[in-house]
Amino acid sequence: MVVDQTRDTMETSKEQARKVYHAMVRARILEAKFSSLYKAGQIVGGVYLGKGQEAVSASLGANLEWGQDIFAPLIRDQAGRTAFGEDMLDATRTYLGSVKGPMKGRDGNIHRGRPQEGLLAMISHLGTSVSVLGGMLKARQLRGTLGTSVGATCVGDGATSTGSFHEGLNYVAVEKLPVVVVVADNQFAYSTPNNKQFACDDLVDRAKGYGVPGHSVDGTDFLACVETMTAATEAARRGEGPQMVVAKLLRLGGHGEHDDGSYVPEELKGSRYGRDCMEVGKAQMIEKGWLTEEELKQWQDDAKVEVQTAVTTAQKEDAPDPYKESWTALSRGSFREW
Amino acid sequence: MVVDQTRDTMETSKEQARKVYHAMVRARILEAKFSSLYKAGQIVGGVYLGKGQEAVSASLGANLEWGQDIFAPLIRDQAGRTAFGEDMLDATRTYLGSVKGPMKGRDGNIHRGRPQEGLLAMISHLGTSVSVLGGMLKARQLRGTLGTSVGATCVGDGATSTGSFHEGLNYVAVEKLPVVVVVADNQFAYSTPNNKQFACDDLVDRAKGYGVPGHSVDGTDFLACVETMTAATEAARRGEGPQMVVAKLLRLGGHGEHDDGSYVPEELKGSRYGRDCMEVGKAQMIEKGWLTEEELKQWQDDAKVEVQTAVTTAQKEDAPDPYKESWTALSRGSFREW
Amino acid sequence: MPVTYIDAIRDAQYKALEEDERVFLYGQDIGKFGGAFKATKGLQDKWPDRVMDAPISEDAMVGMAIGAAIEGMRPVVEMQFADFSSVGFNQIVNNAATHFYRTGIPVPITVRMPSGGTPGSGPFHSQSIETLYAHYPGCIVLTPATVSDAYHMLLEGISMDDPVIYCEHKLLYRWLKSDNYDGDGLPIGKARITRSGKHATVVAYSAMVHEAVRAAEILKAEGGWEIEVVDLRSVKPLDTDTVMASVARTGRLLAVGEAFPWGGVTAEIVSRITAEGFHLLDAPPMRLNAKDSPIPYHPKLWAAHRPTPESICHALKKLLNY
Amino acid sequence: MPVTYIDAIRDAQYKALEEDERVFLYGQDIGKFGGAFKATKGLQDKWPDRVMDAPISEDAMVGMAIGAAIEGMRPVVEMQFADFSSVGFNQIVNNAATHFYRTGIPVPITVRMPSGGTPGSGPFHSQSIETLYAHYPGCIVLTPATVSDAYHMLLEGISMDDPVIYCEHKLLYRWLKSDNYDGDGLPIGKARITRSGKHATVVAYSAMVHEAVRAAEILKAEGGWEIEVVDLRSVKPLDTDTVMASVARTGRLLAVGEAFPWGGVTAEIVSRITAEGFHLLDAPPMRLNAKDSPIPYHPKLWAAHRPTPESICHALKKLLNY
Ligand SMILES: Cc1ncc(C[n+]2csc(CCOP(=O)(O)OP(=O)(O)O)c2C)c(N)n1
Ligand SMILES: Cc1ncc(C[n+]2csc(CCOP(=O)(O)OP(=O)(O)O)c2C)c(N)n1
Ligand SMILES: [Mg+2]
Ligand SMILES: [Mg+2]
Repeated sequence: MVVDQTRDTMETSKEQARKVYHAMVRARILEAKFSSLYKAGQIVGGVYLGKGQEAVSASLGANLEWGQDIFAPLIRDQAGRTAFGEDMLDATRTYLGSVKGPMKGRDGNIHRGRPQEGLLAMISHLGTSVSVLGGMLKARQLRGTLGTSVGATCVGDGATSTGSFHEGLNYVAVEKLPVVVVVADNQFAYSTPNNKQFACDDLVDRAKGYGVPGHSVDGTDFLACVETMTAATEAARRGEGPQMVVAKLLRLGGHGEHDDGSYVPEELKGSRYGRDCMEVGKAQMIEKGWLTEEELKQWQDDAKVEVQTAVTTAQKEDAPDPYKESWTALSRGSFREW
Repeated sequence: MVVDQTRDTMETSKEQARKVYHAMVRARILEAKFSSLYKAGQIVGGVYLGKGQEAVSASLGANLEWGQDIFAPLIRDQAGRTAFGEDMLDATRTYLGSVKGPMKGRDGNIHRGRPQEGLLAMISHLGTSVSVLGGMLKARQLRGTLGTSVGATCVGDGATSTGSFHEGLNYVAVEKLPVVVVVADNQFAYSTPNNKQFACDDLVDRAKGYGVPGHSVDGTDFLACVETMTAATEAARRGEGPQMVVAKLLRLGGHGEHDDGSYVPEELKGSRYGRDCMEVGKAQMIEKGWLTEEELKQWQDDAKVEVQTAVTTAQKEDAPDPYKESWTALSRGSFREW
Repeated sequence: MPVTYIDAIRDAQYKALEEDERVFLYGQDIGKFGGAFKATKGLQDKWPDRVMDAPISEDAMVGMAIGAAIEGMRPVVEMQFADFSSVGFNQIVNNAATHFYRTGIPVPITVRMPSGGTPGSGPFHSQSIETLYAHYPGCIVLTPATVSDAYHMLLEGISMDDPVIYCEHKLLYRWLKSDNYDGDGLPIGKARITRSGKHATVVAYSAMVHEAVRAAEILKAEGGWEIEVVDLRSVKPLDTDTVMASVARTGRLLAVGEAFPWGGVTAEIVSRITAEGFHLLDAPPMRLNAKDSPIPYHPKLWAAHRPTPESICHALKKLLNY
Repeated sequence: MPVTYIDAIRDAQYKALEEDERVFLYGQDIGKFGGAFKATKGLQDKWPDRVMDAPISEDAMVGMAIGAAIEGMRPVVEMQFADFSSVGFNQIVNNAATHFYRTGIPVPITVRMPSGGTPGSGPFHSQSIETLYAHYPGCIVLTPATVSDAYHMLLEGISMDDPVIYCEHKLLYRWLKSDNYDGDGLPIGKARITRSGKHATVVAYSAMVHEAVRAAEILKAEGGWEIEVVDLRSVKPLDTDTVMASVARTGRLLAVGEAFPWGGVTAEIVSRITAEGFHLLDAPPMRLNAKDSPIPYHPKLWAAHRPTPESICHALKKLLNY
């Protein structure tokens, strides 16, 4: 019996790990495409990548069920979105400004979402999603439809300095809502290193002050991420209240594709946190026998096709037409005044 | 030699305790007067008392030197202001709306200050003083005039939920400025009990998350307050960076004099934190032989005279005259447009 | 039993809670305590789960309401004072107010703003900041001046799909009384002719409607002038048509507001009327606002900071004599 | 070597740091990195202590600056984008802007606001929110449109005792060039006649000055119309006299701004000119602003959201044909 249980757990872990890694592969390839489109001048505005942060993001997203749970991604969560179930076309259409995208060209890049399907559309102001997520869950609680749904959000080290983040986290803690708050501590906020951002040894030291459990994980360690995010999400789902996860890692690139990130010291890049979680994950998966080189190749090839199809589709689509635009912020069109 | 040092320390403690207690006596009597003036309709707007919080406030204020240190008081800091050196006339004139007060009738009650002498004039928005205090100290650091000056501020349990408080505390921590942040945890923010305000066991649990030392004290225990505030202020003065002190106690009254505070449960009032720090302090002082009943009586009598003089003076003074008012928010009068 | 303006606010919330289970109330001290102004008195007793106390976190309060609204609820958030909404400002103008345009999903939140000055309240408990929320696209901004409007517009606002900023004037809370909440059925978006006249039009909103009426009475008594007073009721949308029709009758316009003088409601009115009704004007349209300084604490200063019947009369005389 | 608008901002900060040791700079990523727009490039190398990186805490950034200013310093705070100042809004309007009135102690802070739209920047990196800071009493609000003004007005602003909101337009950063910073010596508070004309006056500020000039050129070419363009330079104080004198010459007024349409700069101008210069007007004064929706991401939508030379021409033709 004991043996069986272990096997089951192993099977679950394997399936989960494969799900996460698959999303990582797809996200990495999609983002690489965005980067080259940007460099070719085909994406206007900024492109912000999650390169190096896929393990953290995807292992969170893979724990969430589309249509049931809620995800409030931030800048570097392509992998988490993919794992959660966001259609690649949504991302591609948004970046390319197709009128068919979920934002219809009105908002761009990482600001997309499908809020009624559980994917929040972030505003730029950092830290603001935590309370919104809390309100969504609170609504379900009030209506008795919360069930075992959970909400999750990611922020960076820099976003923890915002008053909004503090108020939001305090709120969900007071209400003991089923929330996972992941801090992807990539050592920098744009160019600003942690020592100019906060003074505690480790951001996980903040958890106790909010009265929530804190989990630490090496964000480059693929399997550790899968395990920690699953544990945190399950704890939230079990009704243990908000969970704070702090993952340490590095951005493997600039803040956005306009930035070369040259301010990141070489020794940090050469450190443990400079590892590429894709590489680490690959080695771990292959060592465990949970993935073969051939399968991986297949995933990659499939993802390339998928990405290319999305791009081709979006590129053929119309841009928004200013003459057909509603030009009102209100849902009640009759109140439009200009 | 050892004996001598102990005697010196004892002497210092005694002097410090007397200074603190004296300020408490004066503040209590002054505030009682404000309360009766308010009830007699002679003070317009709100009256907010520090009754029950004098030990916390005065033991902080007594560690600060007027003209050298900076104090950013909040709602319940009459005792701290008095201990720091604020003239009773400033308080009285402000409450009574005399044009001769430091705010000239333009702002009222607890919003008064003399910023260039180191006493900040708070705005109502909670939490906003911490960063301002930080900026004042930073300015001195930049100019090389910081020396051993420190800054101190008080906030309530409720104010810790503001984003502004979080950003401010994080800022002073990052810059390792000599600041003492006192949280007077009086279990309520207006009518809102702590369990609706935060979810950690004790607000001092937040200190570590900011990377600052946390001190706990029973805010009704007079001598403990004197000791803790002195230790915290001295640590800040020695360059050990911000210190967070959490004092637990109860407000011995309503939120303001318009409020009877009837929502505070009787069992809490009967608990340790419901003690009156004035009573506790008196017993402690007398037991130690640091104060006699006669001296106390004298302090009280003197304070009554002092308060009465201040009130009589302020009452005779003019109210601000709208016809003489500048009606511009700018120091550059030539930019006045209306 | 007469009802007051604050009764209207409470009773409208009562009715909204009773009739629509998507409605809930959220704010500091609004539960057992009933709110700083008692606008939610007794409501938590009846709906323990749907009347919730908030931490002192205006940003999170609005954020929470946005989230709940996205999920289909109709949150009513009480700011303890409008002045403190400056801390929830970002979530209102950048999150709630942009959400429908960005995503197609409306955010039906109502934010109650205890606004306006009272003697002794000082710079941070007296502000009228409707301009902030009207300037940004995406909010509906209500400024009821009567007991009946306070009641019906709050209910109507809660029923709307867009974010609603409900500016309630603290000076009217207990002073303004009515026999009942019966109104004239005007919907949001329509202004009201509060007093008809023919020599000049005063456009006002919120508490200033009453000061304008007082001024009109003084001028009537003094010189037989007949001043028309238009109550805007909402400053966004702003009912230009009703104002225009009034100006067409009177040829003279004075816009009065309690807010700061630069920009804002009165400037918006004057700009609209001159753009479309230039030919109707027999005299330059005028504005009267509060002074361009913080709102002073001292009652004597305060009384001179905002428009008064006297200063409105003064402005009107200039207008009439043009 | 020509200098750009962003050079002017950097060089003015250089000069301020060099000449006044009370000046320091504070903002996110402004140190070694030189700022998101490189407005502080190289400055930390020269003044390691006086060019400081901030945490992502706009409220605390402004609070810190207020404190330092009270102590006699002259902080210059960089918002990474004007849009994020919504989070520092409370400290600006309620703390910095009220402090002198309340205490008699001035707060000489300068807050730099990278403002205005650029293609693809979207709703939260494009805003022009001068109205917020001009509506509240207590701030001076600068909106330079030229390289020389960007330079001199920043320096002059830093030297002023009152809080200064310095709105710099991102679209002009690298596009707008000049041979040098030589200016015409106009002080803050004075508007400039950028282009003289006699048929109509366009009042604009910041980037819209250039769009207005383009429109004027088109109309000149098309029909020989001579359009006068007034550059306000600061929207508070607002130089009514210069605008009035222009309207006295042309009889026609169009106020153009890139901000949202409700209230704001253009409404303030129209209201002032009609109040005092009604008799000068041969046609109803008009406004042209951005649309009443969030600023869209897509360049095609964005270009139609704000006034353009074409839409200015369109409005001017209506005005000229009245
Ligand atoms: C309130 C606010 N201030 C400033 C910004 C500008 N900004 C965008 S991303 C960023 C850095 C974010 O750093 P971090 O939170 O660590 O996330 P990372 O980029 O490292 O993933 C900044 C300063 C913002 N978006 N919101
Ligand atoms: C940002 C903000 N929101 C709301 C208020 C209104 N308000 C004034 S005092 C107070 C309660 C403060 O509680 P706490 O911080 O615990 O201090 P205490 O009154 O208990 O000393 C509230 C909600 C405010 N001043 N500022
Ligand atoms: Mg980071
Ligand atoms: Mg308290």
